[in-house]
Amino acid sequence: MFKIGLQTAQTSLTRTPAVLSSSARGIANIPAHEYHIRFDQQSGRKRPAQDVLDRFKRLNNGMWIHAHAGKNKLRYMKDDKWQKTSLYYETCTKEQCQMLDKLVTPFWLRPKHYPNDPYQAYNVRHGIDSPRVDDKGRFVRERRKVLLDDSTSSRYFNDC
Amino acid sequence: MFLSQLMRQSGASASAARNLWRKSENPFISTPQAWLTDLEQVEEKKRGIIDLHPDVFRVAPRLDILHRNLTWQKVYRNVQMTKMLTKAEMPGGGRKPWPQKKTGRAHVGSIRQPEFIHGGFANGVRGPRTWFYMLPDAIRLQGLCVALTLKHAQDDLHIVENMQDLQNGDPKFWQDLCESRNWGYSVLMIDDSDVISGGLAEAQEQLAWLNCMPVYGLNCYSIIKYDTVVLSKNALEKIEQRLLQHLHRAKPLNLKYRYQDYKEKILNESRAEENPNMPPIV
Amino acid sequence: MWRGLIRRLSTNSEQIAKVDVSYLRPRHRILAAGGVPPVEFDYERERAARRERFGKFGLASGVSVEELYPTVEEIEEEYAIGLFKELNEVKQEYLELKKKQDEAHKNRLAELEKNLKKYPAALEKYEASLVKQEKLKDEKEIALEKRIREIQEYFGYWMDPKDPRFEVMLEQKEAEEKKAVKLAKREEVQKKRYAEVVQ
Amino acid sequence: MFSRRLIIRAAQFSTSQSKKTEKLWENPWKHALHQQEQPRTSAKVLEVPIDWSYVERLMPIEIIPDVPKHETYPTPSGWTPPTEAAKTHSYYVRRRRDHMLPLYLERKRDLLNEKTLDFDYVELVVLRNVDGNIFDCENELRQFVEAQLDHPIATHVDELKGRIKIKGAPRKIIEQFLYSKGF
Amino acid sequence: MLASTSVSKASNLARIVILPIRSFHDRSSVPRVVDDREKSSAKYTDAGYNFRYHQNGVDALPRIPDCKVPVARPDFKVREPWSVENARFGQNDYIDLLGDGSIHPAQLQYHTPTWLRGFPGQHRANELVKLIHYRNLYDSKLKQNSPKRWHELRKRIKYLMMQHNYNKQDELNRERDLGLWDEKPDYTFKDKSRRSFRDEIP
Amino acid sequence: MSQALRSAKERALQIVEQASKIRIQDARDNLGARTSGRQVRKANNQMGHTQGALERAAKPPLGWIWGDFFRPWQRMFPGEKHFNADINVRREYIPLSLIELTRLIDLGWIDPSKPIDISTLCRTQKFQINPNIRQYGFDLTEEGADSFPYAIDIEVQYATQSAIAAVEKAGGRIRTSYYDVNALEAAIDPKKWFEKGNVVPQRKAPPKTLIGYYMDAKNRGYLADESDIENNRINLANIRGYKLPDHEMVTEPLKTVDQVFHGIPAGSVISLADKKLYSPTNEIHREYYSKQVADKQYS
Repeated sequence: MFKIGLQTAQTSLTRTPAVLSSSARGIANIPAHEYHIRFDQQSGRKRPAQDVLDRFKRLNNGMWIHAHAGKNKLRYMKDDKWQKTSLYYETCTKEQCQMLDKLVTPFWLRPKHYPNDPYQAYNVRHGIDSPRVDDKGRFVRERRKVLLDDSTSSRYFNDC
Repeated sequence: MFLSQLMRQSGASASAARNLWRKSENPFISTPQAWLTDLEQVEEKKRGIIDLHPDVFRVAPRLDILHRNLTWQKVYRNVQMTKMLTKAEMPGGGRKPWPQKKTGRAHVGSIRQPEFIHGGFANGVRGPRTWFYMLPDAIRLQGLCVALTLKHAQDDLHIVENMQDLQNGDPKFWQDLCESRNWGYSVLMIDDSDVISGGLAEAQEQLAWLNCMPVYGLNCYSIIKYDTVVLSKNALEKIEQRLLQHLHRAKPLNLKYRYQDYKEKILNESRAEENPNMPPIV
Repeated sequence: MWRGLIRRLSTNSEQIAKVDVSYLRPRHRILAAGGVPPVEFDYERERAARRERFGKFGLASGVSVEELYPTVEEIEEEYAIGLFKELNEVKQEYLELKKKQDEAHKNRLAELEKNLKKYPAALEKYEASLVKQEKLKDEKEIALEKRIREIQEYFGYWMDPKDPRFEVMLEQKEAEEKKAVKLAKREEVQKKRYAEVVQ
Repeated sequence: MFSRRLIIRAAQFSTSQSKKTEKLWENPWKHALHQQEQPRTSAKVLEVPIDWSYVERLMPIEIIPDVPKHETYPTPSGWTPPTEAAKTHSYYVRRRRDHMLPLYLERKRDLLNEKTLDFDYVELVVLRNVDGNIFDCENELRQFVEAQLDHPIATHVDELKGRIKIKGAPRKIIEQFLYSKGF
Repeated sequence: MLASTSVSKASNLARIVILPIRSFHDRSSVPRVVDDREKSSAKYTDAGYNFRYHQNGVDALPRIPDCKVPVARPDFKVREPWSVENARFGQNDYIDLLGDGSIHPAQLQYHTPTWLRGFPGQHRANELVKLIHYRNLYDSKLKQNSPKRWHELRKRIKYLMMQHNYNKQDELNRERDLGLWDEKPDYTFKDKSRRSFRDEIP
Repeated sequence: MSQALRSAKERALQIVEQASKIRIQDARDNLGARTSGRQVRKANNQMGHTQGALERAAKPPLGWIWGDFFRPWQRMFPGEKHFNADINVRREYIPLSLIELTRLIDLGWIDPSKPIDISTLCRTQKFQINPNIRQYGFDLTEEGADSFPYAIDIEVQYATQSAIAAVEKAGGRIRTSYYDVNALEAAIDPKKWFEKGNVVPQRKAPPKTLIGYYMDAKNRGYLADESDIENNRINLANIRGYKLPDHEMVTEPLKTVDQVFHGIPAGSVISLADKKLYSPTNEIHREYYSKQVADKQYS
């Protein structure tokens, strides 16, 4: 591994050869309670739960989605309807969303905007009559608008 | 209003109608006015009338906002240096003093438990503790405006022509001056430069209740603590200009204070106070 | 402690008292008055701090403009690392890549075009191949199907042809057929003989 | 190899030359390889005249700019200035410092919902900066909004702070009310 | 100001109320002071002391006869409202608003330890964050010159880590933004080995 | 004057005028704004646990379900690569809709007669861009495209076709250009950059993954040549069926590929206090700041 690293040193000096540290603590025997770290050892900040970042995605309006449990298991034995529905993503319930929000750091709770994002259409959900703002007066489901009052923004944006 | 009629009878020079920057056309606003006097002699000689900006000197008298500012000023500088050791930090107490059972005594694990005399503390006061927090700029600006409004409404705010290089530095002279003008028992003089020269400098040295501050030293606690606040003309201009600039600034007024923005600057400036080798004792 | 009564002798020897009322440390007082604080701390001699000093106070900061630029050695070091490629190089690479992709695209289209012309013939050939298999399958298939049907009738339940017991059953069936044929022949002979006898 | 050299160079730069009596063990590389001080030739600089307006336009805007004159209102993006009619009412709603209407959304906790054993939240629209007779403003606001909504709304008036909290009406309708009054 | 909620008169047209909007429920927006708990505890005791104007010599204060317990009397606190510190209390607290913005009040806290100057206070950051900040600033000095304090510090941090990460119940409200760290996408997707914070105890 | 009397503020101030001098102890919070906390006695908060268990025993973590201790709820679902795995790779852009741009121009925040780029948008202090979390600039979205009135000369980092059409229909010129992280930090807050004493950086060309986008005339990329862009502009007008105004709005010549600010060459030092600009004269520095270079591969 190291030999190859030398040749490519010319082009990518900054990439130190990946030392596969097979530490004694494999993934299996790290118990779940290690996954809600409120205070990190180095800087004392909260660390996001690794599993939540692997398995869930947060949309801009606060909804979390996850894949169908067991969708990769024994597919050949299952019927056609299951094959189709198992590929769908499911949304989480309100309690689950609140719990997932607590499991990750505020960086992941921030609405993010990517150009031609496949999830763009799902960031907005209509027909919800719960309040549009949180306790700090910031929009929960809508996109932050600069200097626009509701009359103008409702004409152009289809947010809530 | 009533001041201007009085003015006309006493024949002082015409009111210097200052153009008030971005004054709202709200019909329900009344423009506050103040006399312009000077500190040359004991008797008060009115030089003219000045319009004050209603957004600074005529805001709603919100005592709760003033209260928040006063408590912030009192609390945010508070430091508690005491530290009570826990049983882990107390010397000794590593061994179980007597076996758990059969001795009829309390089952204890170490002689430095909180229950013991000279033991450690369970939830003691831990180390240098501060209550530092910063009120949002909007609240602090409104607090200053409320304090100035209260002073002006209660006739404790006076504008003088000039404070620098006054001739008379005799404390008695200043006492008579305040007496004759019916100022309160303590006077706060605000000037826009942080060096006071002339008679006022000597007077403020002797008289404990007469103190001068630069414009950037102004704060709600001092405004309310001193019975009378005297602004010089340039100080008034500067205060109004600075407060109005912040009230109309493009940056949001509710920006959170983030320690990391100032961390490097504070640590660099204070490195000289620290011991180069030893960590701070506290 | 740092604020004192500074007495300054004025021109006509009448002392004017000057008092600093800022109650700030000297460094902060200068900053509040908008002046340029002197260099006093160790960190201010580091490179980044001197640059920041120039940025904030300009020429009055006493920092020469040359210090703001990277030194020649650092620039050579950066060239040596070669992290960044020339713009024209990158453009050429991209254009070649694009050209290659366009060519592949064009070839693919041409090929499709060609295939499209041959498409009807290829379609027929394919259908024919399907039919032929049909026939071939029939001859072998019918014999097997017939056999299976008989066995199923014989046993009364469906038997999978690949089942090993199937062969055993097959032999029994053939043995019985042979026996039946033999019986039939014998009966014929007896009938014939009976007919002769009866006449 | 390159990375090693870069680190030495960086190490040299950071330690300021002022510390002459540097101990041996504090920077072993420097002493072990006993490299002499690397020559550092800096750039030569020349002052170049520039049109300072190019730099002026980069500086951040300190004060909120005044709204430029438009021939017709509302402006293409739908912004309308306060009109003279605003001064005729017995109350006055002052605009925010960035020339927008002072309407804020607020979320308040409502009763505990027995079914979901969770608190319900209700959305309020807060109209601030109301000066003059605030109760007239609340009456007219209620008539205007209830004419459009067909159901009663709840309002709470805080006179000293000059605020009206409205429950049950979307912010859009209250904006139309204020525009109709000329604020 | 009392809440003035008024429900418009049901108009005579047969209008179907689509969304029954009640007025505010009984608890108005500003919670009321209904029962003041301190009221019951702050009983004032009438010590029966009456001031006699024309009396000379020490007056007999109300005392329980031959009671050995001394009466608690707060010692006299010298208040000098016009000493320099008290007269100038709170000066320069608004220096960033009234000054030109180059200085922040956090820099003027000369009486606070340097590493705590401007650090968010008790009700924002807790002891663990403060100790970690102290350790990150002074760990080299501590290791070299005061090993015992370094050991005590590590022991205390480890204990607090266990408390906050394990024994504490899950926080109910949103995580508080202390403004100590900047946002970064801390996603260690591939790095399965670094999964427990115990791995990095220095 | 009488008008003012009917405002609550004036009536309150009159009370203050007649009141005694307001001292520090007179200031208090509104009645009822803060209630004393609820003292939870020991008897009524055991919730089925003893005090010790509440304080000392370790609690099951968030997401733990009755059952397999090593398989909390959040591990029950299979992971998806494109959920969050590419957070360190994908680029985020700040959405700027055309209606918001119109509103900014209406209210005088942006001067339409001057070229608009990241610096002009960020100087209004209405947008926060943080290059450290891979936010690479502005994305011009198409809300408000049908009634965009102003002919502007704008430069953004990403633009959809309908946004491009709206700007060109109004007679404006739009270019999409790439800012590498260093140049972006300078462009976002030039004042802070100059006050840190940094040299005006050289803007690097896009890396391999993005050069395709910026060389494509359809996206009005700044690396595509003008003739292609002109043809594209015309046939976009034909496709979308609007008449192109006769001349395109040109306020100033376009920035060169490696220029961050209009009118300021790369490699110059600006001293705000003395209003002076310095540039290097020796050969290696001038070449270092003029050699057009592409960004590193994995940027």
